[in-house]
Amino acid sequence: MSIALQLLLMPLAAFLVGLAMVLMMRKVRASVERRIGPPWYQPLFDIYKLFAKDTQISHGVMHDVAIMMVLGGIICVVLFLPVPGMSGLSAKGDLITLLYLMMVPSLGMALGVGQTANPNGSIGIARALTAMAGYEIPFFICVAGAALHYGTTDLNQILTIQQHGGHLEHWGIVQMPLLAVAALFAVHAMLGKEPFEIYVAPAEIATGPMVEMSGKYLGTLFVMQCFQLFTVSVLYTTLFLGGGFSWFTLLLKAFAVVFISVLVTNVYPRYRTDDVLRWQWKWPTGIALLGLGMVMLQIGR
Amino acid sequence: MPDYPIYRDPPEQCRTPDAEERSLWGRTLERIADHCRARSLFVLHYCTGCGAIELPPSMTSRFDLERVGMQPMVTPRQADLLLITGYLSVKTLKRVILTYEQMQGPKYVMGFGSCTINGGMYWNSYATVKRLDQYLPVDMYIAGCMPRPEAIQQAFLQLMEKIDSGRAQNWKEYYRRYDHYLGEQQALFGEQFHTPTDVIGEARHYSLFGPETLGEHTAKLAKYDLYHPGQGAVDALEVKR
Amino acid sequence: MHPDHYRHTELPPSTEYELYFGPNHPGIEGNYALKARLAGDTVVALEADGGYLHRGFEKLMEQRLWIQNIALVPRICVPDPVPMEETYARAVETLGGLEVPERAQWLRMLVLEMSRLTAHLFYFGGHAATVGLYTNMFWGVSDRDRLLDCFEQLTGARVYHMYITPGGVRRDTPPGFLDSLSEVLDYVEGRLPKFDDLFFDNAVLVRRATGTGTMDQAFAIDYGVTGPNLRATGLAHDLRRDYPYLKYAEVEFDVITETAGDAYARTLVRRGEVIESLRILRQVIDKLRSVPGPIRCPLPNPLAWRIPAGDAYTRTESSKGELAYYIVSDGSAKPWRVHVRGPSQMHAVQTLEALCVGARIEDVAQIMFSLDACPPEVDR
Amino acid sequence: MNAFDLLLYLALATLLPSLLAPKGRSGGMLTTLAYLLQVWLLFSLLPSVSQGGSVAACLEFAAFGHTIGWQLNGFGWFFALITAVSALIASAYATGGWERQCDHASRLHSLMALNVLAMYLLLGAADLISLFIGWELVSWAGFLLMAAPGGQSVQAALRYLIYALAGALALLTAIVLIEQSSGTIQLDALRGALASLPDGLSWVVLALVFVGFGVKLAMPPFHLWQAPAYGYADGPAAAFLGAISSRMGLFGLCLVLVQMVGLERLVGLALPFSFFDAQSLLAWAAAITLIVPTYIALTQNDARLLLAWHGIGQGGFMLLGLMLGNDLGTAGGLLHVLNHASYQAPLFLAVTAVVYRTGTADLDRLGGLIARMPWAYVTLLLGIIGLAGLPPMNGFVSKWLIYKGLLDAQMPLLFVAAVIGTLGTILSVYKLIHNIFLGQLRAEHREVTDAPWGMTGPMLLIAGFAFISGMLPGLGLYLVEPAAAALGLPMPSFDLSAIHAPNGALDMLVVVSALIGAIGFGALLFLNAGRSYRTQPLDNYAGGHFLTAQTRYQYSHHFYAGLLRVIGPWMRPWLVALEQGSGHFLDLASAASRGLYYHNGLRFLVFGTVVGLLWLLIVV
Repeated sequence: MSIALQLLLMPLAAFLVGLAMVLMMRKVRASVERRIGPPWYQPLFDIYKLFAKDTQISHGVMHDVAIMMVLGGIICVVLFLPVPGMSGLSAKGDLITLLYLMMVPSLGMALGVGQTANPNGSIGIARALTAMAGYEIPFFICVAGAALHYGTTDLNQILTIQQHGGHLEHWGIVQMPLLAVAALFAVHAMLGKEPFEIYVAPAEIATGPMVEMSGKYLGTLFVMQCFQLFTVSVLYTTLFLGGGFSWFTLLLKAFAVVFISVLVTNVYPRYRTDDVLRWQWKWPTGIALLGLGMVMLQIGR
Repeated sequence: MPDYPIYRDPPEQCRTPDAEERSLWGRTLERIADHCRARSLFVLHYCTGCGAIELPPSMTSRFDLERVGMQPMVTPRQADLLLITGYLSVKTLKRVILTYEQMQGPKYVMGFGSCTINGGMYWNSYATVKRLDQYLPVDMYIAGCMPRPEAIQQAFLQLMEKIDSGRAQNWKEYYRRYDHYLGEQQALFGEQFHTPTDVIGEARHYSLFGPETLGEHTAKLAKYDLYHPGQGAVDALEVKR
Repeated sequence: MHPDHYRHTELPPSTEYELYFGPNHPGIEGNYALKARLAGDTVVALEADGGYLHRGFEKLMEQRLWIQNIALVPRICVPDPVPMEETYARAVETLGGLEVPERAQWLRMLVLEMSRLTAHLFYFGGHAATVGLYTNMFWGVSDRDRLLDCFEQLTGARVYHMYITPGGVRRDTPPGFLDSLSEVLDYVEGRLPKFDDLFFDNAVLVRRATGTGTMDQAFAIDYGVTGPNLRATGLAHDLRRDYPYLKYAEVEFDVITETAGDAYARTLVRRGEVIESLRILRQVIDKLRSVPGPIRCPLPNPLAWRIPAGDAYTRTESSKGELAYYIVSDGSAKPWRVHVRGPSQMHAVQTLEALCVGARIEDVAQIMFSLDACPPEVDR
Repeated sequence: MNAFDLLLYLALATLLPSLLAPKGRSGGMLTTLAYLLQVWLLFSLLPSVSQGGSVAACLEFAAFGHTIGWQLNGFGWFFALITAVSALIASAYATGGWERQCDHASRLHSLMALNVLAMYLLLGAADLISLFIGWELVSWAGFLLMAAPGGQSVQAALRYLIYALAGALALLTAIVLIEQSSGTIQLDALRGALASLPDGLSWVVLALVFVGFGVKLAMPPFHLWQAPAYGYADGPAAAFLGAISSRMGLFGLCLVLVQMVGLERLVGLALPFSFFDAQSLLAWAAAITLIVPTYIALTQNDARLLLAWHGIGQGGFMLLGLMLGNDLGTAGGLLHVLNHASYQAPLFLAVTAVVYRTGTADLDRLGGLIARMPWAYVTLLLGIIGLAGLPPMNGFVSKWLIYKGLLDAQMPLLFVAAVIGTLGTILSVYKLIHNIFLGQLRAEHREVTDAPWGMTGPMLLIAGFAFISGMLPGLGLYLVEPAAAALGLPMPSFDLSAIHAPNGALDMLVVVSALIGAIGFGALLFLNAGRSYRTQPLDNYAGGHFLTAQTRYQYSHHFYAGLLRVIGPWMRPWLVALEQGSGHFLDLASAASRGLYYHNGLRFLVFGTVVGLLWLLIVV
């Protein structure tokens, strides 16, 4: 497939899958809450409606630029994430590049929210960044362990190593179970689900970053959620679940990752900001450090 | 120079082009948008009065309004539908007007219960507002005290139908007849009343100017507006020395 | 280092800032506002800002007939309206010298306890929603709806029943009502273990609610705290037991207390009260199956009903705390003065203001909900 | 007379204009021109210093039986280039408008020129004595520059002086030891000469060198002086100092550790009774330098101090990269010196522009300035993206190289430590930009405007370079190559836009174009999705309340309250207490010795002699 076509198809696929993931999230939530939940087209309609708002409020240039940064950043991230049949730009930037590119939309959002001049938003961003300090540490330990285990940070090579022979035994989760578990905890926090949902917290800071977002501004955050679900779950699949030979297996695994997260989220209240840090720095970090030790032992042998 | 627009010059009379005048493409997009708007109503989570007590049952497991695409939202910026759930005291009305103006169009207002229609149970109270549509353009009323969840749902469905067919355009009235609404508000709150929202500027920006956007009541803004200092004498942004 | 046109102003540095909880805010119960002054994430001072729901009830009641006011009183407190009717009716009965038939007394206890159940189930949902556990909110509200159905069966209305009238109740139980109510009660009791799993034993919730908004007994008494909030500080004070009205002296129930005085203790007390309410309701149902009789005493023509001059003070243990009416009659067809002593005012204004100082942003909503104040009753 | 000689003479001559013409802007303009010439001269030196070559100066003299001279190699050249460019930008910025508010502009210019000269002398040192001379000159010139504004900066500078003196003593001792053990002081002759020292002596030399140069690099536990000393200096001076001054410590440390001792020897030098060898010990020291000051920066409420603390933390990154010894680490460590200078300078300059207009750098007294000072905002934004190490800025490239180097060297814990440092950086730079530029505009700043173009231009220029060199990292790596060659360290294969590695490559041109293209697509989507109306900041959600200018509606103090609840207990200022305690002890000791001197001169003489003899005994 030509690279230009890939650059077009990859974000599109990511968006559609992300929409389905959002739908699944809302459906699962609905069934845990003993109700039916939205119809299948709901996430798409929400986004279209928000983008079709007749009037919307901008708080300044940075508020606008932030939205472009968010949209652009997430699309760019997807281009560096190889999926079956399409490797996109992943040969030109590795795992570390991908992880740092993922921070660009977050930074854009943070700046845009700052310009809305609402303390609720600023508190939300402060909390989001604090939570990031919480979950990125275990996640990066897992990434370091995985990179050492595979001996490469090139995502395509990581996929090749795991898919070698087509057996389960090469999968990251088999080779590094502790790291996979720790990374799952971190991924859960990365998706901003309860009990790590402090930065939205409607009852406390009135949805924090979203507080002044109207129309397309809010719509972009919805789109961002779709892409984020896709990126994080596919990245986890790539690192630990052997990626996918085909779109079917990839989506199966990615949906499973999101599903676990969604199931857990509905039965927990949210932690306080500092408890998020304490929890993340205690359990996932501890497990990840153990896992890292095991990887180091394997390499040393 | 302030970085927000100042409206000192006389307004040019603008109007939105009618649906027939737009291109087929534009009309199609608008049609899809109306359909989406109807199926995706974000409700402002603001319990203005006692009618709010029947909202949780309507929203939650038993009647589950998410089935028809409605979900509660938190701030006026995010919401499409303002529910005036019951009587409004004068103090609340000020906040409701600000909240309404901070919502982004197309926006809809629904009055819950008899007290929004004619004062209801509190027809002779000194503290409440008797008729909501004096102050805000209302799209749908639900009678009763209090309206049952079934009635609420019925109203939502009717509102959706109205939106879907493109008839829920009352929100434009607020821009086109801002002088009228402001006059009513000033009659209640005193002639110094105004919100931080720049309704006239928005009307100009979105070509929603009508013959009654400006008038004798908006003229008073020039005297009292604290937030758009280029326009008035009082400068709120300046702090007392 | 100033530009030429620099003007010095006295705006203080932003070491502290203001945050508004309400009136348009999901972390607030009803149309009520809290203005918080914060430093970082810690509340320096909190100012309760009520009046958004003020309708002038006490004034309105002076303008209406004694019987008309029955329609007005439940609207004072929306989530728990029945104690309002009961207290008002009892005051009128005291003034007018009416004798309530026995069956009516049992029926009133029935609706009172049902109302307590609905209020507490609503509270579980509300408290859970402030800390982000929306599932519990959905469960609580939908289980409450079953009880509302029973209300509808009995009274014809879901929320404002206007069931209790001076001298009795409006109508008797419809056929099959007691059985269907029993079923609902069994259902609610069966749900409690699920609520335990999801809510009361949830490690995250325990972490959040323990030590949040703690008050001791002396503080509670000083600030006029009553009801479950007072009992959560360890004082077994319950009007139903200590100053029994209706037939509460004839039923068995325990007064639930906790000692910690924090948000979690308040929640646990309410959980215990749900069980006690179920216990009382079952006893009441048994009684209702056997106690015959009229359901109200004969009243004079309501439009010309003059009540002898005098005053009465009646009080009831509502789900929020001690509710009392002080009514003065000058012998005319309308009350001369009505004063409502709502429990929520003490909880939502002074107690909340005091408890929130030093708390964090995260906990303001939780403290408010754990006190279970009812804003319309604060503003009246 | 070669170009290096010319450079030194020119640096000397740069002192003159501002001394001769203390009033008016001509002095500053001439100084700026002189720096421009210096940069040009340095570029003309590039062919001769690349591939391990060097240029000797004709300035030399004999002392202690050794020839003392100066000779510039690729390593020194690399630092000298950054010095000259930093000075050029700072000087242009000062001349462009800043000095209108300054009553000692000419002093600032001449002191900065003195600093540049001192740094050239240090960077061009050919032997240990000239190294020491250069070092002392740098210390004293730095002190004068820091103390120039007076007031609290003098105190900070004096504090620096005490540290610098202690460091210089340690350095002198180390030089004597090296000379004693190897018999030569010529740096070329010393190449690898210390590798054969016995373990014990090696540790002593290492410790002394670490103290001597580590003080300048502000490595913990010697980190307390730097932030106030740099932060309270004049704005342009702070930019200059923050960009390059403390890198002199890195220069010295690398000279000894990499060139004289050699990284192989460091690996072999095991710490008794532990798993640590000298290399990992140094790498961990670098990691601690990376983390501790970064999280101290998080708690700062003064924009200048916040930036200065970050400067220290980024020094740890460079040392960490260089200690790895592999190609990616070397390239990353050295490239980070350049990149750091290219964003730290605009950061300081942007903050100075804010101070110039508003009169304060207190983060609690600023806010919402984006509408008033958009160009300062752009500069600061580019700077913080670089500092945080996110694409597309150049800070990402050097950090990527270091991360990758750490993974290649199989040091995952250090990798995580670097990530922790980066996370702290992201947190605190957001606080910086939020509290200055975002949020509600304060009433007193309603009529503030951007700094004059003379100031805005230079800072935008250098921030633009930070962006360009992020897109084309080869630009920086070409400059790094001679330095790595002079040190004898390997370099990865790279071209103008990409760094090649067998297990994960980075092509920044592709990354940046993808990012820009995607953002362009986002912009298209955004602009087509209906118009929006620009409102004023007080039209804002406040739960339904009406906001006025009197409402305190800006969240800035205790920005990361939740985080600090957790890490706050770890940040107890025990070290500050220790420093103050030792300061008091010094006061006491000097008072006692003064009392001794005044009351009995003879006894003091005896005491002094005994202490002196003891010192010599220990040293020799």
